Amino acid sequence: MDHRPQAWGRPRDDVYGAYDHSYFQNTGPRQATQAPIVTGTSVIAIKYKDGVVMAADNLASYGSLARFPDVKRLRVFLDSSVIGFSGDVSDMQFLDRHLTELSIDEAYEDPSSDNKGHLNAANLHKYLQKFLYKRRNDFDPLWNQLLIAGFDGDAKPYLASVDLRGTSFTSPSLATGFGSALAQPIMRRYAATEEDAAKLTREQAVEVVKECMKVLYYRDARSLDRYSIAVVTKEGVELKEDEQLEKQSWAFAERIKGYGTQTV
Amino acid sequence: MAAMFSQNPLMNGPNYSFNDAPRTAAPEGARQHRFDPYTDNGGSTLAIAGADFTIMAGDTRLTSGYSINSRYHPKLFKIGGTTADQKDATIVLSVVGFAADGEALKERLDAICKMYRYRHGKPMSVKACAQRLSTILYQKRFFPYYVYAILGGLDEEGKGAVYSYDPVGSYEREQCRAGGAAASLIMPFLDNQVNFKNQYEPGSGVGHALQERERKPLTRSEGEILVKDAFDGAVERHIEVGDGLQMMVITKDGIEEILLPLKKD
Amino acid sequence: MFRNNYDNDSVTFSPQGRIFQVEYAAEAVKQGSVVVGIASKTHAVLVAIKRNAEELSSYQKKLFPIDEHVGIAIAGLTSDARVLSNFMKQQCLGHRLTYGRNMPVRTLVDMIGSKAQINTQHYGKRPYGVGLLVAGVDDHGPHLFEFQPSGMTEEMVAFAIGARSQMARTYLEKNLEAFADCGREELIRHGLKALKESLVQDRELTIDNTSVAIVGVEKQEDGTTKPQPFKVYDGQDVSAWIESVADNAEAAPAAAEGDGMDVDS
Amino acid sequence: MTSIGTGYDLANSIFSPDGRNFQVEYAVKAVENGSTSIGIRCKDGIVLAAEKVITSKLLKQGANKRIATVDRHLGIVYSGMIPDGRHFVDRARDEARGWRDNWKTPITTKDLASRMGGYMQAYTLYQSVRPFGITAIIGGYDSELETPVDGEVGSGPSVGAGGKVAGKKHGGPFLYMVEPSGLYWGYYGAATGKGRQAAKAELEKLDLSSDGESSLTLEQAVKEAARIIYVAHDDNKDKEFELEMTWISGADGPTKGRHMEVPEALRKEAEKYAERMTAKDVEEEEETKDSGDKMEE
Repeated sequence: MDHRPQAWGRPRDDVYGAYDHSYFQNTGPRQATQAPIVTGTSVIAIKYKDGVVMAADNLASYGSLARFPDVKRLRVFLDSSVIGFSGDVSDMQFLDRHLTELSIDEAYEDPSSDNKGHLNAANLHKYLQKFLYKRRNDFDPLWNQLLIAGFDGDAKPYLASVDLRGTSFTSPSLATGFGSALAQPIMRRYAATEEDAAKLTREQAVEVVKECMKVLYYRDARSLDRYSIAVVTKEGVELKEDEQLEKQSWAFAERIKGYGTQTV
Repeated sequence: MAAMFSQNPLMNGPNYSFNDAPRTAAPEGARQHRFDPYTDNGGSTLAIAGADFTIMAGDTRLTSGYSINSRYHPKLFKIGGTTADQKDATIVLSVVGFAADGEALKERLDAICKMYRYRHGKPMSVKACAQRLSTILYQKRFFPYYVYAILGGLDEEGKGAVYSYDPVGSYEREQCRAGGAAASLIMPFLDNQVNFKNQYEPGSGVGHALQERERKPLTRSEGEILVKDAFDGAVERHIEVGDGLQMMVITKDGIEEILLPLKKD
Repeated sequence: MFRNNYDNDSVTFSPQGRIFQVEYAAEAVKQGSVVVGIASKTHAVLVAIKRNAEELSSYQKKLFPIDEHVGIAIAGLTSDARVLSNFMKQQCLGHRLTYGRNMPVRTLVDMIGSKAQINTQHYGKRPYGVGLLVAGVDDHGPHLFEFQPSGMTEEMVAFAIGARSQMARTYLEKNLEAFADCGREELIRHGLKALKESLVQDRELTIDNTSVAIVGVEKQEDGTTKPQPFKVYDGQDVSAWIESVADNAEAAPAAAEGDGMDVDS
Repeated sequence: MTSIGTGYDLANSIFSPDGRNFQVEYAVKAVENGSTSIGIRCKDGIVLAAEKVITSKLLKQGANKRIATVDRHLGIVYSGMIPDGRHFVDRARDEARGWRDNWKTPITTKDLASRMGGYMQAYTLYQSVRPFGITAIIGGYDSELETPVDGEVGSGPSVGAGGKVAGKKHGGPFLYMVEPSGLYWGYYGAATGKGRQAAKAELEKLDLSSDGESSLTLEQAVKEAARIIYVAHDDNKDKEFELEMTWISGADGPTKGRHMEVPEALRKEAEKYAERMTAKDVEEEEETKDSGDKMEE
């Protein structure tokens, strides 16, 4: 009689013979390391007086093909933080499911519905940083760069980034992918330092983010003119997921060789 | 030194003139995209041991390739305090190189020092902590923490103590050490200004009879000025260093933190 | 009746549906010297009577810090307490490394609750022979939990376990309403008075046999709250408190500031 | 009782000559010593209630929750040995998580009951473990909406999820009760613990199964649950108790599919109703006692 609980429910060796382990292929190279297939482009975010504004377009590209035009890449966590995903969409979905289970576990610990004491953005960022760093150490990375926006333990606006190697950092404004080259210089004109960011009003912050989304649409060949934008305040998260890029002007393109009639 | 790990392929590795740089011949079969677990986040650190103090310093810029990720990402960490604000910490660790490994290394050493204090009822000495850090680094000898670590504190006699490391744990106690991207710029400056190398008493003799300048320990204020000058020089000539200078001065009364601005270009 | 057949191991129910090994383990808690815990809106306090084996021997430590925001008072087998305390320390450290916050006290207590429950359901394992009072602070404010060998854990306003702890509980029940708004000092005095109720007639509180621990949040002038890390006081540090609750001290000014508590015993 | 002294009742998994596992039966005794728990399944939701006997005045009021949430849409209340119950809840949460990992949807109440029944039963097969000293009531509301799978992105084809029979309603409230032997049944009303007999009698009076006009709404069920706990408390009326109640409604109900504690205002209202109703019973008893003096105390 095998009393060990881990032996329960397994076919008995004395009846069926010992388990044939050759089915497990434990030699040969590890095939886990992957490459991004369906990808999301930049996520941008900026802190302001009362919170953080974050935006990302709704495109999931399959290489150069604009394959899925309404994939929402901003996710709300426990009604208090927002996570923006760029990079591999399948890993984003895995992380999304994992965050669902994390929020369920978090609710177990704190049955009182005042949801004080839940994970804030700073806690979530540290968790995700360790999670991605572990996957990097196993050479089986989640091929993403995430922006986490919300509030920290002292109820101050919090914005941080973490990527597939577990590298993480905070800044008054952040952007992933193309955005770090195109959008950051623009956002840094308004939020160069924490003090500058603390002077921005909500309208200004939203305006800057929309402006950057337009610049990215002009210059990033894997971007889309429909996007999601989230504003995180102490009261919670306001998320709009079907915004259309307005006030576009392609006049500058006239001067670019190959666009329209210009051939020289 | 920084060129060894620069993002820019041309700058990566020892620098040959263009035409005789070795071609990276493709090994048998096409070279597959492999996940590179490392990246270089730039930045530079510095530590000077004084008679009864130790100054740890590091810039606060974090880069990857040619873009600045953050202008304020501390490289200095207080280690082994009983509370989250590390008020009663006695040791400072500085890390530079690959930031994720740096963060992981700091968290591991801090956890180990906290457990030591829990088990032994007293804080870890800097000597013991230094040796422990060496074993932590060597445990990952074949998948290293890509970090140049420097540990600072006061030794049993209250004198300043600086221990510097290579990424896989070989370490040595020194008077001063610069690490990271601009180490090659700062270290010679320190040799000359802290250890007075190549400095001679003027007119004290001819040829070999020339007297070397007498070495006397640095005062704290001299040290702080020296550190600021060292970083100003480094910022001028190295793109990965700048934005802010974070200093921690360890004395028997505790650890004082100083933040100074650096050029943001 | 028939108790001897059903009390050999912790996997046998008696006809009345009782597990005697768990009940005997609860008796082991009563072998330990008494400890008292009280929680108010702003603080949680633990006080303990320490015992020494003989006159010249040292006193058994009863209060242990687990993390900066939580600590325990033990009664019963100290070796079992050590195992649980180490486990709690690792969990708190791991939680802080993973989330960067104080581990919610209830989460921590539930963990040792489920650990203890396993030992009451598997052959060859025995229940822990120690009871704990866990005092801590988290986002919900101060808490006091009681842990029993059965794995039962409950949140209390105040509680006492150990030898003759019933007398201390009676004192606590009488003064229950006053605890919520008590400040630091009052809370400690209530704790010490409860302890005295459980002392055998000739024994009294001394700086050798009394231990006090306090954790809480202090309201600052500017309205923010500053956490006060868990701290244990022994020896000379507790003498002032002991005097303030000494029997003749009732009239002394120290206790006069409006305690207004009529001790009817 | 052929058990005591024959030695068949000393170890788990041992059958006595008349085919009984006495350790399981003794475990049921432990449940019957515990305070009462009940569950009610009405047409638009689930109510779970627990009579938490106050063992010490020093307990912090309202801080020690007995009814646990599993996933988001399931609640579990239990009577008997509380630590065993917490172990049971921890396992139920692991099962719910395993289901989500595997199927990317929340577990249905039926599947959770089945898995937990199997888990409890496993503890009656070996001498190396003892049975659970609890009986657990599992209530849940399986979503009636067409929810996307976890992590789903994009809107997918507009034709909607293929293969579903048109017009078929799925989901709804479900109630199960699992005993130490691992046996479980589906219920409209379930009760366990010391006051289970009185509670069952009251539950049977309610109209829970018909979909007609008279069948109970969720708010009424909350009030009835409070009353039934007050009635059941009669068995250990020398001790004070704290009433804890939770409920689960559909997506358009007050809890939007989630298991949560009944709001304080509603709970207080239910308790006043319960006190009024149980007080009236006592008066009736006095009247008959005074007039005929037939009823012996």
